[in-house]
Amino acid sequence: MTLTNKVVSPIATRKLTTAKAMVEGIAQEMERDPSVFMMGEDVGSYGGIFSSSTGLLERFGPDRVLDTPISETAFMGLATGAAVEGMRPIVELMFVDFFGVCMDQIYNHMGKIHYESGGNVKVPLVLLTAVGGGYSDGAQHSQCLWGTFAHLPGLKVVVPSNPTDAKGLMISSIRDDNPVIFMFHKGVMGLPWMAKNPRSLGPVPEEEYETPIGKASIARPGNDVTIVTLSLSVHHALDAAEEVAKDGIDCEVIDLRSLVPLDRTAILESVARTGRLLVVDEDYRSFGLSGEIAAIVGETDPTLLKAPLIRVTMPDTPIPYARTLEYAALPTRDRILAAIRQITH
Amino acid sequence: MTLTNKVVSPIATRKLTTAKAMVEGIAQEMERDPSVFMMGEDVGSYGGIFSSSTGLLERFGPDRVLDTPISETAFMGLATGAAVEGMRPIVELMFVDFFGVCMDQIYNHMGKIHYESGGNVKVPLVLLTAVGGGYSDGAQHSQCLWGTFAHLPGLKVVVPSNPTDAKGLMISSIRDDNPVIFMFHKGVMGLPWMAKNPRSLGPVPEEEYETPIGKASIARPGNDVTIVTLSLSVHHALDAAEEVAKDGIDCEVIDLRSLVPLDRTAILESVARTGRLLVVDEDYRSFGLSGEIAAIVGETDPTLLKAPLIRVTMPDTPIPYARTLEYAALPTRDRILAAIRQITH
Amino acid sequence: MDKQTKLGLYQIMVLSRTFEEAILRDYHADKTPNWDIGAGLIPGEMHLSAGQEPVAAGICAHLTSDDAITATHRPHHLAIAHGVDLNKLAAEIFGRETGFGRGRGGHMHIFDPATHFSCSGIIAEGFPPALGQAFAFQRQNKKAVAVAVTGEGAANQGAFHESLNLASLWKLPIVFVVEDNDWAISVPRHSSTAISSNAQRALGYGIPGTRVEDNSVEEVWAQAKVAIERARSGGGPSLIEVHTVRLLGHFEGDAQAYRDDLEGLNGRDPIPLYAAQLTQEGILDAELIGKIASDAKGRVERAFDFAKASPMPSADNVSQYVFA
Amino acid sequence: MDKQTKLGLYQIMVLSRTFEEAILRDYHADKTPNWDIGAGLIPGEMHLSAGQEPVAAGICAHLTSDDAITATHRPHHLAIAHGVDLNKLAAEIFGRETGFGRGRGGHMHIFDPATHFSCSGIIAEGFPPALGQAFAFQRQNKKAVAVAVTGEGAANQGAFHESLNLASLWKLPIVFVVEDNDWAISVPRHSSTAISSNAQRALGYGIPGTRVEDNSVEEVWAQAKVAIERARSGGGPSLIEVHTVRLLGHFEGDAQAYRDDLEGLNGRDPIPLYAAQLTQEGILDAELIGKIASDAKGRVERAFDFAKASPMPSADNVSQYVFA
Ligand SMILES: Cc1ncc(C[n+]2csc(CCOP(=O)(O)OP(=O)(O)O)c2C)c(N)n1
Ligand SMILES: Cc1ncc(C[n+]2csc(CCOP(=O)(O)OP(=O)(O)O)c2C)c(N)n1
Ligand SMILES: [Mg+2]
Ligand SMILES: [Mg+2]
Repeated sequence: MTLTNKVVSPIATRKLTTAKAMVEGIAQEMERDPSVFMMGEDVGSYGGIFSSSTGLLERFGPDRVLDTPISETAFMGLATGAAVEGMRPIVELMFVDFFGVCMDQIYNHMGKIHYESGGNVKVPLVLLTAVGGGYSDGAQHSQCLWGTFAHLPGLKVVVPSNPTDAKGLMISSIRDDNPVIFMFHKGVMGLPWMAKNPRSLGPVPEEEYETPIGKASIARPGNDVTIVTLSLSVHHALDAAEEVAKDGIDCEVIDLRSLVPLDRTAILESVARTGRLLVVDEDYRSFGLSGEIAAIVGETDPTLLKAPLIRVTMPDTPIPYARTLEYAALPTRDRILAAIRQITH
Repeated sequence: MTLTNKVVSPIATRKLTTAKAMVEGIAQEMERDPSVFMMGEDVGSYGGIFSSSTGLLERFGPDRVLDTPISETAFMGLATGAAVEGMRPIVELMFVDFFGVCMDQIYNHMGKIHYESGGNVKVPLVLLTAVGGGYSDGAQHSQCLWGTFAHLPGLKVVVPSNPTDAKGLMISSIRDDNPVIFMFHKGVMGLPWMAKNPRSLGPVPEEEYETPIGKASIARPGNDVTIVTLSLSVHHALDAAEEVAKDGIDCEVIDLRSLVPLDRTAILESVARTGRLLVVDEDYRSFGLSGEIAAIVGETDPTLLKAPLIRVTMPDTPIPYARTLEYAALPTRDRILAAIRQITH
Repeated sequence: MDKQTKLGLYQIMVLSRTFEEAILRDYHADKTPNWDIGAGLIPGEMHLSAGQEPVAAGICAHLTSDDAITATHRPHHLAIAHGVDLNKLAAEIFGRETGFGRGRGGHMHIFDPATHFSCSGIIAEGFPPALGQAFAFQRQNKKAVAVAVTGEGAANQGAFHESLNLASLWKLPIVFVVEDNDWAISVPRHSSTAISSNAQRALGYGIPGTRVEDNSVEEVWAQAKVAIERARSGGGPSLIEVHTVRLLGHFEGDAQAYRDDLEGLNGRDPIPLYAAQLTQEGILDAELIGKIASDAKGRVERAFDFAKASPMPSADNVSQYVFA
Repeated sequence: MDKQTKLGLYQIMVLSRTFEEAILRDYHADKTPNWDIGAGLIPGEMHLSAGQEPVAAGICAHLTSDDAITATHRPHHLAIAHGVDLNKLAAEIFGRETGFGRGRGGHMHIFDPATHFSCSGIIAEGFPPALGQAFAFQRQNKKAVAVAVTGEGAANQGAFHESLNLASLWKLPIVFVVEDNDWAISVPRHSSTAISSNAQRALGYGIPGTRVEDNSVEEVWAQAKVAIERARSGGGPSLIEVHTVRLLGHFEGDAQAYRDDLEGLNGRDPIPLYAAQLTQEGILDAELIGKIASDAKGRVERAFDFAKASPMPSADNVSQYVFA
């Protein structure tokens, strides 16, 4: 996390969940900038199905925190039009899995108007959406799909893994003059009703601060294996890295934090050092993030790799409901461990 | 092209355009199987905006060739439901660029029902759609987007480059028990009103035949550089290959023909021989096909590559209208030439 | 409406409720101490239909297993009233290899080819595939009809509009049903649309529309009879909206802090209300009520036993059934 | 309705037609011998609005440059009636650096922040962003309104439904306009919907709806006055459908073999019809008609000259303007 805005207490001692950190970022921006508003399904009195807006209605009232009908095409487009006219909407797509009912608004309008207008029209907005599985929500409620959004031009794609970044990236996203897809994994939110990674509670400075979009963070420095990952998988990777550290295997874990822009430098610098590349991705395996990382290395210098790279990802399979099946599909700590052992054997 | 069905005159002498070859395949299947029907916008008396259904209405009548309202969600879903009940729909999405208005039907329903039902329900249908640019149709009418479809599980993705394959792949797609996205590039259809590649007219056997889905074809064998590509770009690659052949550079051009399934073997076998990999892709550069090809090599054996791979693709940019800009973005013969020279220099 | 029909409606409502009570019990049994939605024998989101049984009972009474019905994320009452195999239904909810989807689907993804039952977790997006079933029936010269159900919240989704228009245009044998339970998760109907009845919208597609107030199973039955007969005889689609009631949270775990109609909610439970009416009419008595309850209980527990005794899918087969 | 207003309507219709006649000339000038849609100074799809000018003139007469209007793939008449800069419009159509989109957009993607004009090539998907403009005007306490236009074919797209519902619910200052030109490419209206007027649909959202027959610019003007005043004064949205006429093909190059209403089509051209009416009313005479024509011609040719003299965008900058 880089603090570029206000001066911040160097070490934050207060801990928040990712959800609370995100909401704090939103609230501070709503306070600062009256053009910011939030809308989506159940973002009002419910406070967001995944607590992404808890307390905002009470604080800012129904004029600035709006429950919408289940009409994603209408309200995604509404966000775009309002942004064009100088507002800064934050709009929630409850689950990313629902993108198909409103994708035209997202990728043909939100994402392209700036270009089509030759730069004359700006579309500053944040599209907030929940991603990820692991709790048996089935094939239509468990996907990550960041590869889908990153493939289409004109959209920034931000994916925080922890509370500190979540707040900083949220503030940066709101201040960004472009449409930013902000994807939060349900498993890092620190929800009381879902198994959560312990790191979903973390230190969060009280002040406003920006975390730059497009810079990866080194979640764990290391010299033997580069693990490129993001979102909840960062934590599985860290867990696996800790485990193999006992055997003297020193993994570097890169938390991408955003796919667009993608921090090529961080990836290449690390792979140049380690020669071993593991991509851990909860999105589908093929034609997505893991391929892109491979291409970045392959088009820069394939001799950087001392061993074949390994992809630990969801298979190209709809996400199954039964726990046995879902956990066979997910990029778990155990699958990462096995991959580390294989790539260093 | 592999002929697996009827016995076929070994060398077809009759030449057809890709559009006519496709339509012939559809017509033969409609003749053979009364459960096949076609629907979409302007597929009736217009005969398909890109001639994908010319003459079918006249031949099979309005009960089997149906013009739809501009309600893609409704009629894509209709195709799925009809397929579930034993019909074999061919449904056209006029331009792939419109996928965003009906993607939920495509990827959350068409593509997932078979899996969600534990294999108990089949969805045999063909989703026909036009792709590609080069004629100044702008950001919402010129995309390829096959990477988007290939990333999402449950959909086969077929992309022919010539008349012979188009007919065989069409017949295979109709007979396939899965949803098949059949993407035809406007520039290979042989339309009288658009600049066309000379190879959009080619020999097509009169009989029914299947071209297997999932097997690439070697459009040109060679030993110095592997060019992995598909659709219209196959022809640009062949043109470039012919040009550099004069200088003694011997390119192998692999026409993938389908992305799902993807013929890994053909790619790896070729790269193992040539050590040089060029991916030519009219879809957007990042998080798509070119990355996937890179990953296949990187996860198999990165030492296969004697030089960094090169991606000649659309940049991550909405497709511009002005010809100067669009042709700067497209993976033209000249850009391929430059890449061949670079990778062999 | 004869006595047998009334009894049948009551029985099916009780069976559905009994099934969901068993889910409630087993769903919550093993999620503590720290309530975890992903834990337990039945993990994941759980949307119960308790209160909405009159819709299912009233509609499905007119259907056979040749007819299709498409439900939403809240599918149990419709599945049960349509007569799907209870064992396979329970097994799917428990994520077992013997379930309708061999554990791949879960409770929002129940597909039963034998009764043409299906559902979808995406709002209103069950309508379009239902059009296709109706289309196939029409083209295959079957006398079958399709029924497509959504919530009132879903009626504001684009798929609703496109589906009604296309069905009307092509005179498809389909009946659209809107379950208006006043709520779309936490959003009350009046915050999602300015209109008070979707029957009004039906006119905008040139099809008949009607709204049933008071969650009356007999009124649903009567309206469904007209609509389904119309569809079956080639008259094309209709729409029926039913004002029903969601007795529980949107899903299990929903604290319902937003909800301003909790008071008196139990008094709106359609099952005791219908029991009282039928008792009054001399069709039911305490003994029969008890027998119906215990029959239902027996069937449900057998199904749950079957489910619990069934094998979990093997992790090795995670990528089976992606393609046929 | 006063004389000046009538004259103004006529002038704007003539200006729009003159502009499109110049496009017609230049579009086809250099696509031969083998007609190639991608060739020439104006490449790509070209959808002309000739015949539909009454809609644009009648609506835009009530708007200022503070008001927003969103058009479709067929945008010229609306852009011109709304008063966008003709030079920049022409330059964009010629793909020049001086165009509204610096040549990136093309004729389906015209964005003019100065007059809040925009359009989209995706059917009905211009409606949702227009909601957002109306929403912003409402929240910013401006008196401005948004107008969103589609064809009758587009009215069967989901975005139409969702947008009308949301606009009504939130009482947004917006007017929805449907240009019914009988055709959606080759599909006649009666093959895309069973209903004869979208005014009927408006009721399904609780908003006023009206249909103007006969492509009458004065009737459009009158209905638009009511609707726009209503929106401006906080009364919320309305819908106006206009039965208009598409004099040309769907796009240039469309052979229109499917078309069964070509006979007598020229007799439906609204411009000579309105000229005749105004002549009858003593508002126009041959001299004034000539002057209006030559004024329009002068403005259009200056814009086209500007466009043709403008530089092409540089290939080096293809990836500029992806992000702000
Ligand atoms: C397209 C889409 N948007 C949002 C959701 C999330 N969601 C699930 S159920 C629900 C509320 C549905 O309300 P209603 O249609 O009234 O049905 P009910 O739950 O009341 O039965 C929402 C918003 C979804 N599943 N699909
Ligand atoms: C979502 C979508 N589907 C299909 C198309 C292709 N298309 C462009 S214009 C058109 C017909 C539109 O008809 P209508 O709405 O009546 O407008 P008109 O062309 O008559 O002005 C179609 C189908 C599109 N652009 N977007
Ligand atoms: Mg509801
Ligand atoms: Mg039209």
